[in-house]
Amino acid sequence: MFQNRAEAYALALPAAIFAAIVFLIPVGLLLSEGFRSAQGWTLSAFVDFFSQPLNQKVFLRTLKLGVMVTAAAAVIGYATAYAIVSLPPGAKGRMIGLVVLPLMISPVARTYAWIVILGRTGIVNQALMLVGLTDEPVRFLFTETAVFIGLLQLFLPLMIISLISALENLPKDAVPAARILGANWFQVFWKIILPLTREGLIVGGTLVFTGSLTAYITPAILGGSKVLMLETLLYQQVTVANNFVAASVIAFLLIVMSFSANILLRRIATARNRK
Amino acid sequence: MMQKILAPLTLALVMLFLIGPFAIIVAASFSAGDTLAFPPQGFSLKWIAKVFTVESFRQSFAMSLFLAIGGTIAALILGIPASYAMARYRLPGAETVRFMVSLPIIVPGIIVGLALLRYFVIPIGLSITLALFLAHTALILPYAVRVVSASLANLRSDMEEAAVLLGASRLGAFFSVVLPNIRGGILSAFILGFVTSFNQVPVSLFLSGPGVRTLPIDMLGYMEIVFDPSVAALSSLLAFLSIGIVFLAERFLGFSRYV
Amino acid sequence: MSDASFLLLDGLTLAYGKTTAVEGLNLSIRRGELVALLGPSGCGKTTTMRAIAGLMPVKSGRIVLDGRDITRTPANRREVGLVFQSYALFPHLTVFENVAFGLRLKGMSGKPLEDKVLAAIASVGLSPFANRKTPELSGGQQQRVALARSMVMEPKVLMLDEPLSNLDARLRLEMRTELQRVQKESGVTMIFVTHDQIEALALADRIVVMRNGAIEQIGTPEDIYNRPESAFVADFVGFENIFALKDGQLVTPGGTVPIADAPADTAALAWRPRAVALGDGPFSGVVRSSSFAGSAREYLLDTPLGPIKAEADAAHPAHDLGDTVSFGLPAATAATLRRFG
Amino acid sequence: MSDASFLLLDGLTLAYGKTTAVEGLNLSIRRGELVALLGPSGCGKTTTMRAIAGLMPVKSGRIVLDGRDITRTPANRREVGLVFQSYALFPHLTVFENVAFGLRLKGMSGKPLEDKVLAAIASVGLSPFANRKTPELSGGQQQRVALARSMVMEPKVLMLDEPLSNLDARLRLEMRTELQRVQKESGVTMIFVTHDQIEALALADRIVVMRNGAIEQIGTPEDIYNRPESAFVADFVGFENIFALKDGQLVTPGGTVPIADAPADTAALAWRPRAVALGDGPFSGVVRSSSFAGSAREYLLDTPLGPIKAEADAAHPAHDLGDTVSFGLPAATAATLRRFG
Amino acid sequence: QEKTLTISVYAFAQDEYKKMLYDPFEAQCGCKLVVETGNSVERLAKMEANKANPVIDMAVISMADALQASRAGLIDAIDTAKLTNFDKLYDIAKDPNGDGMSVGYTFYATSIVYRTDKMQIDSWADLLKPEYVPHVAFPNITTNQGPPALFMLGEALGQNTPDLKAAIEAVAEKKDDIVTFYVKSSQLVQLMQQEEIWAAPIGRFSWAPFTKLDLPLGWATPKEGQTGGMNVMVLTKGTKNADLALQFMDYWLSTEVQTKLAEALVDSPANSEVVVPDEVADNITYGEETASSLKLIPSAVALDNRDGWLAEWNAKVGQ
Ligand SMILES: Nc1ncnc2c1ncn2[C@@H]1O[C@H](COP(=O)(O)OP(=O)(O)OP(=O)(O)O)[C@@H](O)[C@H]1O
Ligand SMILES: Nc1ncnc2c1ncn2[C@@H]1O[C@H](COP(=O)(O)OP(=O)(O)OP(=O)(O)O)[C@@H](O)[C@H]1O
Ligand SMILES: [Mg+2]
Ligand SMILES: [Mg+2]
Repeated sequence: MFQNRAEAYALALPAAIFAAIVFLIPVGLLLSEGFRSAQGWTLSAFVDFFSQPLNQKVFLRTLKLGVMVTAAAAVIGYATAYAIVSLPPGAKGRMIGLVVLPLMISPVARTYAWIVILGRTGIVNQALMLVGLTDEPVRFLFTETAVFIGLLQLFLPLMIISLISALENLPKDAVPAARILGANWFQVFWKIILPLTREGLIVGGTLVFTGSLTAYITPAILGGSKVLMLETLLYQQVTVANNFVAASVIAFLLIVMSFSANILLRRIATARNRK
Repeated sequence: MMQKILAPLTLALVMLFLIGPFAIIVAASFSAGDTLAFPPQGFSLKWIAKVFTVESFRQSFAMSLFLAIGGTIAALILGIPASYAMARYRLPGAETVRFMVSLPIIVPGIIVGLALLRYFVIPIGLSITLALFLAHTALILPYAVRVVSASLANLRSDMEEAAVLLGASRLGAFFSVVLPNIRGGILSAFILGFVTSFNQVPVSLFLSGPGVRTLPIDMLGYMEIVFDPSVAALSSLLAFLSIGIVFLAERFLGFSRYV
Repeated sequence: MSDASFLLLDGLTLAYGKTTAVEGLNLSIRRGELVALLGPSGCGKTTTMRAIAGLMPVKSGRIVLDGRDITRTPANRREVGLVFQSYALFPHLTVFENVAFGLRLKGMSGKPLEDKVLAAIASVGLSPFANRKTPELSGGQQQRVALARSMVMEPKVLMLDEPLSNLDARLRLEMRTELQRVQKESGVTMIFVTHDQIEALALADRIVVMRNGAIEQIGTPEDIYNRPESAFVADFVGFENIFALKDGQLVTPGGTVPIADAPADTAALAWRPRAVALGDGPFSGVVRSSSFAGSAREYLLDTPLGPIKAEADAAHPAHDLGDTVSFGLPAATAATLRRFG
Repeated sequence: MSDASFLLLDGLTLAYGKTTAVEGLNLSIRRGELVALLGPSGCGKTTTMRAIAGLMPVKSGRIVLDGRDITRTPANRREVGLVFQSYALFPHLTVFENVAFGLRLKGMSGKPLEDKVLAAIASVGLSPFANRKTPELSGGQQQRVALARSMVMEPKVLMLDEPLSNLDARLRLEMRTELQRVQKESGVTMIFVTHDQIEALALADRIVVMRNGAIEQIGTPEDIYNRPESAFVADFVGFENIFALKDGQLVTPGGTVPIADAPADTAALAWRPRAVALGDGPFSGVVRSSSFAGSAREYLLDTPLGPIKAEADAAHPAHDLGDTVSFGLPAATAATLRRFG
Repeated sequence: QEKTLTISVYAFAQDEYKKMLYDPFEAQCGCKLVVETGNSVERLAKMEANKANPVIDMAVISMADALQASRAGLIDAIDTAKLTNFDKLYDIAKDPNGDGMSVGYTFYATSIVYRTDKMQIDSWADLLKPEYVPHVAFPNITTNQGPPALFMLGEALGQNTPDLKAAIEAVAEKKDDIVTFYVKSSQLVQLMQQEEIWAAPIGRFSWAPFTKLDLPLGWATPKEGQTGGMNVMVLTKGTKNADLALQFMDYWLSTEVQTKLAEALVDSPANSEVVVPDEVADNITYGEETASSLKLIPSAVALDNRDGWLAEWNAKVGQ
């Protein structure tokens, strides 16, 4: 630990100032537009926004999809991360590589692939009909289901990776210790693994939730105008309606949602440490 | 016993889900048909070839490459000293700094793009290219700080002290001892930043102008006009490029330790 | 079921993938016995214990506990306790909850549970800490929680993997006494691993010396300390000067050396530093280093027989570096080894 | 400049923010001396060394080295060497480059540099490894690189912070000998930190026992081992049985006990386990635990005076747990302490 | 120092434009063309945003957007005297909004592309038949095809008011069945190919790619007629390159360029001197007669009702 304060600030401040100027100021100004009117500060833009049923619906849908994607990513993420962590080192490295791989591929292309996969003549429908689960092709495209699947595929890797690092930091031998004390696998998960990896779940959860709220491509392409989400609505408000006040209201909502998720989850995480 | 069957099965299904779309894209790149379809209709290299003939792809590829490389370098120039300060100094307000530089992860990209357009580009006349550059730098900054911080944390600070005791100045110790030892972390940050910037859509959505747009936006635009497999071909090419780079980085630097 | 082979390992072979860690191990432990597994790092001590606990699949051989073959019984139904070297406490739970963990899984609750848990906590002297989270305890306290957590389950065998290696010297001594007391009071059959010979000597009824996944020697502490059978064991318990014996002659780096009264039927002779007769004997050496070790002074001598470690009482006048000293290697004070290697 | 106070710490006070770590420390070290800093964890050993090296600002007091006040001299101009507990080698450089690092900064290069570096490497016996990267070396080898890297700078004082604590027992002994040799050969003034009393006794010319950021006692190893001045030091060097003395009577948990030939001017008496006269004396106790310790057997006795640790030669017949044994505490075998506490 | 002309155009068929229009023009004028693309609403929003400091010199947008731009003061009057090809234009293209601020360069019919093996389209209202509607993609109100399609639907329902209320209502009733409300017509080709949809109202300029699909597709001629639209050229207010822009417009309107673009099935010609072979004529919107038969929504109506349509649409269909 060095103690020279001036040196420390000289090193740290450029980054902070850069973030403030490029980020904080313009974003702050944008958000403030939602609260301004000719008469001064007001909440009327928010009242107007929520008075439209479409907007209410889009808001709730965004929230719902965010929560669902996060929950699904958590469940699948645990199973996958646990399986990966128990692999021998070489195979583990390769698996992590495969998990990270989708992050390297343009989300534009990834999303278009789903159009092919989820179509009426796509693989999923062919499989479903082959197995006999349905006679008629199921319509996936331009439904919330499609957006859900697209978002899940987009963000699952982030959850898996956070859970892998959490599981790797699981105190050595805690799981075998619980086994020896008589716990079956289900009990081991609930009583040992889950509480001890909560931080990883929270980090992953925040990333997935925030990501789902703010993704643009996936809802735009897989949902289209039938499954508007806040992000696509914002884009529409700006480009079609030229309505910057509504845009800043949506921006504000998005930021508040991601911040609250972040803070809420962090609260839960630290509550455990404080106790 | 249960693990013996269940774990591989889970892994196989999840990997199928994660990698499957990529396979479709790759397959479509080599298709002879005129639309994205699976299974692909015949085999040809025509779409791969076509990618190289579309002029706007070349332009926007150059733009994206510039943003990704330039933005990442700028973010590292800002981020490395900041990480170092937070790791090695007793810095009052370190949490605030950390929060500030990590903001870009929490704030939706589309808002950043819009805000820059509205308050910098329009009133001040900042060029779109510069605005994109600033936005991408800000976006990469959190990753740069996170990865570099992690590698600094793994590096014992007494090495710098040892260098000083052997006669080095503080700055000398940083360059001769710290920098060479966080090279792996810096390269990982570079790759992570590069990939993030290169695939970034929302930030760039509003920040485009005549002749100035990033590759993903251009691909999006292209797809909106012509729905042929050339975008798939382009994505495959780019993906293989990234995978190649990451593979080498992992091979030689243990990249995944920092992600 | 005879108490004499309460726990029986019969031709146990254990492997990690293709690496065999333990091969054909036979061991029989009496009820109530305190056995130490002693051996260098990587010799298979932990692996053996993990197999007994059911955490490691058995490749071939059998594990029989109290007359029941448990070779394939899952870990959570073996009635075996294991205190990990890392303690493996559950950091999100209090001391009480750690100790109560296994009992709750057995369906115990309410007052009986509480009584039993508190009694266990009291028996390791941690009553004031019952409601602390375990990471807030010192190393020694954590170790006692781990002990109580295992003991409260009343296992048939309690195993401890290097229970003392994380502790500092003072605490180590204290915990040694504690362990011994708990074992005597409860009469539980106990196996503990250590690589510290002093610890094994101090604690165990019987010591099992392992080497490369097999047993090298089994015996009482006195056996092991005074009558090692091989150079490996001798080296391990502090015989610093070991020479092969051939036709009544010591085989040394400087050639063979005749020795008086060489016993027959012996592959090698070994002397502890204090068994070297310093200042009196047919050999001589130059003092290369000397160090004060409290009650004694240790010397490293350069001799025609190679380096020799000798010890003299601190009360004697000290030899200086470079002095030439004479010494003897009396056969009477040597340990006689059956194997050299 | 008198060689007698080659390095002088004068009223040194050191603090981390508001926590004072070392207060008013006075110490004078002769040229060429090998001094050990001994003391429990957190007593300020590392802090003191860091201050001497210039890595820690001095709050008050002075540091004088070879007649020059270096209290405010920056670390890179102090001519002081420090071998870190972690060695702090530069992992991206070879052994050669590590050792050459400081010399290059001094502007040395070419043949003279090479000769000097290779000589330093040879002196620690690492010539074959000169071109290896340091992470590819074993712990002991790394330590020797760190030593060579500091030594090659020909520092006026070389300090070593727990140089041996990362090594295993065998290597530790080897490195001890090595350190001693290097110091004798080069004649460098050396300060090393340890919390292992055996190590301090074995190596040092003089031992400084620290406690809570201050010096408790300074003396030769024999002084410290045989003539501790306080109960704190006595306890630290292995006196297990320590009692305050008041009016010729021992103050014990069981009340005061008269003792024959109690010396005057003494605050307390202390007996090592082997100084307790077992089987012969006015007191008696019950054997609570007994352990075999190789050459001896250690007993913990429950007595009216509280628990007593005693030792008997292993040749004697052993006492069983629960036996009642008589023992004496002869004043002649006790260390006489000036302070109790 | 080369002169630079910055133009803003629709994003489709850029390869053809480059070959037939941009490159020859650059060669001719010795200047550099910078092309920005996007849909017309997007580009209009940007022109609005950059009002004080124009980036674009000329743009091609829809008729209604041209009127909006003119009302917003974003564009300048076009000095048609400087356009040597002006007189060759069909009359409807000469000054579509009657304000002298724009010149049409192409127009198109809007009708329905459909699977002839799966359905039969005689009326716009057939789209909403229960057996057809789950296979229909309908243009979103925000696209250029949206309002005309609704307009014709209203006509078919016999309730055609400028506010499009009845048509929106009818669509809203079926909104869950309709596959999607498309924004980009390019996507329709993919959806058609995947049999995701059987029918969709589109502009004639999007027709060509469908003909390449291996599917029985037809261009409907509903009894209510076809609707359509016209795209126009405008000159950004305050541009410093007005002369160059006019030169470019004139070149674009020339018989030579218009013919080439028509033959490549890119744009239907607005230049009356263009003559094309029959197989080309079949695939574009060709001829004075066709042009004047299209039922276009007048720009002023479109503009005055646009906010109302959007609000109505969002309230009924959007949610
Ligand atoms: N997870 C593993 N995978 C592969 N080999 C292993 C694994 N764990 C241990 N081994 C190998 O098995 C052998 C025995 O290891 P084990 O841990 O039982 O030794 P040990 O006697 O407990 O050593 P230590 O004193 O170091 O704890 C060693 O050669 C070791 O390398
Ligand atoms: N970075 C720090 N910040 C605050 N207090 C510190 C710091 N480092 C040490 N201390 C405190 O200063 C005191 C002396 O610490 P120091 O490291 O000198 O002890 P030590 O004798 O070297 O102990 P050890 O044997 O554990 O290494 C301790 O009370 C410690 O808690
Ligand atoms: Mg082990
Ligand atoms: Mg220290």
